[in-house]
Amino acid sequence: MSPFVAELLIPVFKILAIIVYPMVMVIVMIWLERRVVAWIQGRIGPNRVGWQGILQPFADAVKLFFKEDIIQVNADKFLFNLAPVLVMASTLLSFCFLPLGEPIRIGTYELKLWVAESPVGLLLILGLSSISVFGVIFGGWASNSKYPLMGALRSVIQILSYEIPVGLTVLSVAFVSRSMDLVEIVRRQESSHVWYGFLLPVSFVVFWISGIAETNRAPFDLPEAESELVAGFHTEYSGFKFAFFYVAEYAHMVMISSLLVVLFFGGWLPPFPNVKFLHFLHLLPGFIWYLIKIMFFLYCYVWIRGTFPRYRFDSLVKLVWKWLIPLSLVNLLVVALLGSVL
Amino acid sequence: MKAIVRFLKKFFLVDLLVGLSVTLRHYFSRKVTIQYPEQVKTPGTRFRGLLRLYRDEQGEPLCIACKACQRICPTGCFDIEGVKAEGAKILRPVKFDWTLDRCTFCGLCVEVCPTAAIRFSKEFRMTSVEKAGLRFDMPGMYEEGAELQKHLCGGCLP
Amino acid sequence: MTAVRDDDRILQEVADALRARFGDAVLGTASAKDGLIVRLDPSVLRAALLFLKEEQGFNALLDIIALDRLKTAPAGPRFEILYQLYRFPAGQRLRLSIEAAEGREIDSAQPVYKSADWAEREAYDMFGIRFAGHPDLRRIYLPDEFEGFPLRKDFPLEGTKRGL
Amino acid sequence: MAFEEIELNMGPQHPSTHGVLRLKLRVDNEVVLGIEPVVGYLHRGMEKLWESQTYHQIVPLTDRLDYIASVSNNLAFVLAAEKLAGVEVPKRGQYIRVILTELQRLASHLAWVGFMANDIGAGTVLLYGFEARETILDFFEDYAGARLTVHALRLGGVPYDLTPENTAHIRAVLDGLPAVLKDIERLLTGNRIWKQRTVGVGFIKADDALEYGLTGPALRAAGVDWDIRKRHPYCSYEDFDFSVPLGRNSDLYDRYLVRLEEMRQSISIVRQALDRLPEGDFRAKVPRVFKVAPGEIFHSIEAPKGELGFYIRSNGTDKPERIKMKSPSFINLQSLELMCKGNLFADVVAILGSLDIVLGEIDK
Repeated sequence: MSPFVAELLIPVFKILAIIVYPMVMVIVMIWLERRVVAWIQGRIGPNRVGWQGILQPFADAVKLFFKEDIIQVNADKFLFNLAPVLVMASTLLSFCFLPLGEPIRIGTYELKLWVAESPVGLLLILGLSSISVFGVIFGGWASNSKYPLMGALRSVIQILSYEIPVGLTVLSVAFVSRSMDLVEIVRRQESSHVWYGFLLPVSFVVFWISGIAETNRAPFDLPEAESELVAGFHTEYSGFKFAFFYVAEYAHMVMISSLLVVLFFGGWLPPFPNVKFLHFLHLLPGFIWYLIKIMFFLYCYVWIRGTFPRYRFDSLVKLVWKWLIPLSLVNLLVVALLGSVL
Repeated sequence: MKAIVRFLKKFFLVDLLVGLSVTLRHYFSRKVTIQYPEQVKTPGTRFRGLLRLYRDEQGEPLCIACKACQRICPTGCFDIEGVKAEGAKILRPVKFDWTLDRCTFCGLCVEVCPTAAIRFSKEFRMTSVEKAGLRFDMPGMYEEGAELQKHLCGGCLP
Repeated sequence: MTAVRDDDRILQEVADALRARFGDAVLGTASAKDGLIVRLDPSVLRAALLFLKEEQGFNALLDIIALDRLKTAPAGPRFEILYQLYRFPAGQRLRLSIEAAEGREIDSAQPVYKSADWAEREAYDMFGIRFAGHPDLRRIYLPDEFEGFPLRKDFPLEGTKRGL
Repeated sequence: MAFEEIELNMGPQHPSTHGVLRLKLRVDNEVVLGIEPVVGYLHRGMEKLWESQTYHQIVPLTDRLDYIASVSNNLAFVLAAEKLAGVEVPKRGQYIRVILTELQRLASHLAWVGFMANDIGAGTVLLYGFEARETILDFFEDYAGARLTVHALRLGGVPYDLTPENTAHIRAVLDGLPAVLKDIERLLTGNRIWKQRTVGVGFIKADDALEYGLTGPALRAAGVDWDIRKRHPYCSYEDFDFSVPLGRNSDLYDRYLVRLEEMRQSISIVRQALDRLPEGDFRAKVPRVFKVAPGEIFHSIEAPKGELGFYIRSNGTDKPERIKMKSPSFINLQSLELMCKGNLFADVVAILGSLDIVLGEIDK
């Protein structure tokens, strides 16, 4: 393969793919959410546009695209416009570090299914995910309206609380795998014969709960609680900017699910990758396994949303500081002790 | 002991799992949505749909223009005039106007009608694209089915 | 049905107590189909309510009902105001009735029963009866700039000329 | 940190004000300092309108007050008018009325559980409640011809007899309800989030509740045994064996439990009425021109939302001189500020939901 193709075209192609891939997942997720919640509630859900309503998200997108873009007179225009971009960009950027599958060999060239390789990919993702909060805060502040402001304030409280258990649980994974590189973490799970989800169940549960909270999803959807704050921080947004927030939220969910899979469920690995007689599972490409696992967690997102009431923010903060943080601290301590003993 | 059980139940999220099991069961259960234009729910036996005037078996109008319905109507949506033709024994309506947009479908007119001339049909599609579709005159009160839909909608339905 | 007969007797006792306390200010009693009505002079209204609440145990005011008697009794005071009281847990109901000429201010029941707040605002909104001592006597249903009092009998049924 | 006190306008277009209610809130960040409800957006001048209608014509108009429980409105008015005119309703008619109003109470409470849960964020319960309510409305459609504004009662009784098909239909509906209630219980009663949101929230002392004229399940949740069906029985309620559930803590959770238990009691009342349905007429003869001798009456019933009363003054014609409606939602809403003060903004929505207000009834 010519160096031109390898050095230039493939990265460009990868960059395109990393934009298209989350978008496709978002579309599937939007459709999945509406259908699954409907089924849980005894309804059918959108089923008219395309096969089983799969094109409904496109129809919504087209509608939003042609809607009037309203900017309030008293809004801070710069921040108001910046906020959706910030949220979208930071979410998309974090997809760069997610490995989608095992490197594919084409002749001598090794096609890696991730855009950027970094020894601290995990940290970068966490950092980017914190940046998207700024988008929420800017959006709520710049709207110059009371409900968005309250939504933004809630968002700050929520993120301040949930970043800590996320960090602590991720740390426990890093302890066990002795790496911050996502690809390396997956490889370690292969070589250590066990997915970290089973090795570190507490870390997994705490990370999962915190992940739901970080994506502002039910039951932690306080910043946009529709029965209280109308639409929370994006109340004043319309048209395409609203679509940006909307899509970014779903992309963020896909990202957190991917992270869950990579950290705790062996990324692209099939179940029991080292057991001989289950080797036929390798017939399915790693990417498909990866997708299956992601879809499971995305389904759980919807399932949880369809079941639970919403937390109030004081009890949410209480949950973090009284339960999750002590739990993850003890967990980290135990992991560190066992890790140094064994 | 009880406290321990309660703590363990709380720690292992038993209450939340119970809820999740309920929604999971409903996920696989029968759906109640009626997909409207294709499926239509059969109206109940005494369904109060659009008011219609009826004729007897010989095709003679049943209405005798007694105006009982006009008097009982809480919203005053009838305007009836009766004329006794020469030699005839009973009044016959020459004008029977009904304003659909004022009607509350309370059913008092149907109950007081001595000849059961005015009755509820099972027609529930009463949208109209123009105000004229909501005004019925005497011939309009006898329309049924497709003819009636054409009156209401001006033929917008296929 | 014995309970109902008991109620009549107990309410009669209450009426007697009222009469003993307020003398001539109790203009009379009448029995309606649902219980006893005590007609009072408006000047003792608040004292009577307080007496009934504190000493006779009528701890809830269910509703305040205003009437315009323009057509039925054009000679007398124009308005009649009824106070529907309830005694819990015994369950007797008593109705106080006062008459108010147009423009006369009635003592507010709000300091005695909190539930009178909105009921009096409604009476003011619909009839223009003013209650002295009410903390916040504004229109409750209609917009503040509305002219006239719609439930008065001389208010046209189909709206004013300027339209609604 | 010092916060600025801000005034927050909630409604009349807001997802959880249950219609066109406007709340003027004074909040300190999320803590509520004061609430002023502003009503009247749905005011249709019903009381003025009634003065120009005959008694027969008023009955269907009462449907439009509390449109979640229209049969209860019919019953309150019809009973007041009948008592004033001295009309005796046959026993069978009374039993059918009990069946219809208790079914309506079930429908109203099912809708309430759904709305309340939806306000707290559990949208699924709303759909489960509505699914069950739908079966009751199907019966109303079959029996009276409409689902929401039913107009199921007439002066003197009920318009139609209950046929064997009708009773079978009701029994089928009743058989389906316990499973729904169980599902709702499994989703909410033990759920820790639901408990965190409801236990200890919206407290009101029993004395204050009486002082503010609170009635209905919210009052009973405060431990006050005030049920008109027991104390002033109407429609032969004394024939039925049922208990009045009471709460102890006077919070949202108790109001929820009280309403769930009331639904169970209603199911039992309807079953008893069906079992003992007497033979005979279902409607007394009432003249078409229903003239009522001059007099006055205040009659109230236990509606799903609280004590619903009608004061009627007649003047000897077939039209009333004045009708005043004591609507439970209107009086109950007054106590909102007392319950909300010092709570969080998110609780306002829940407390408002727990009062079960209907704007059609508040604004008349």
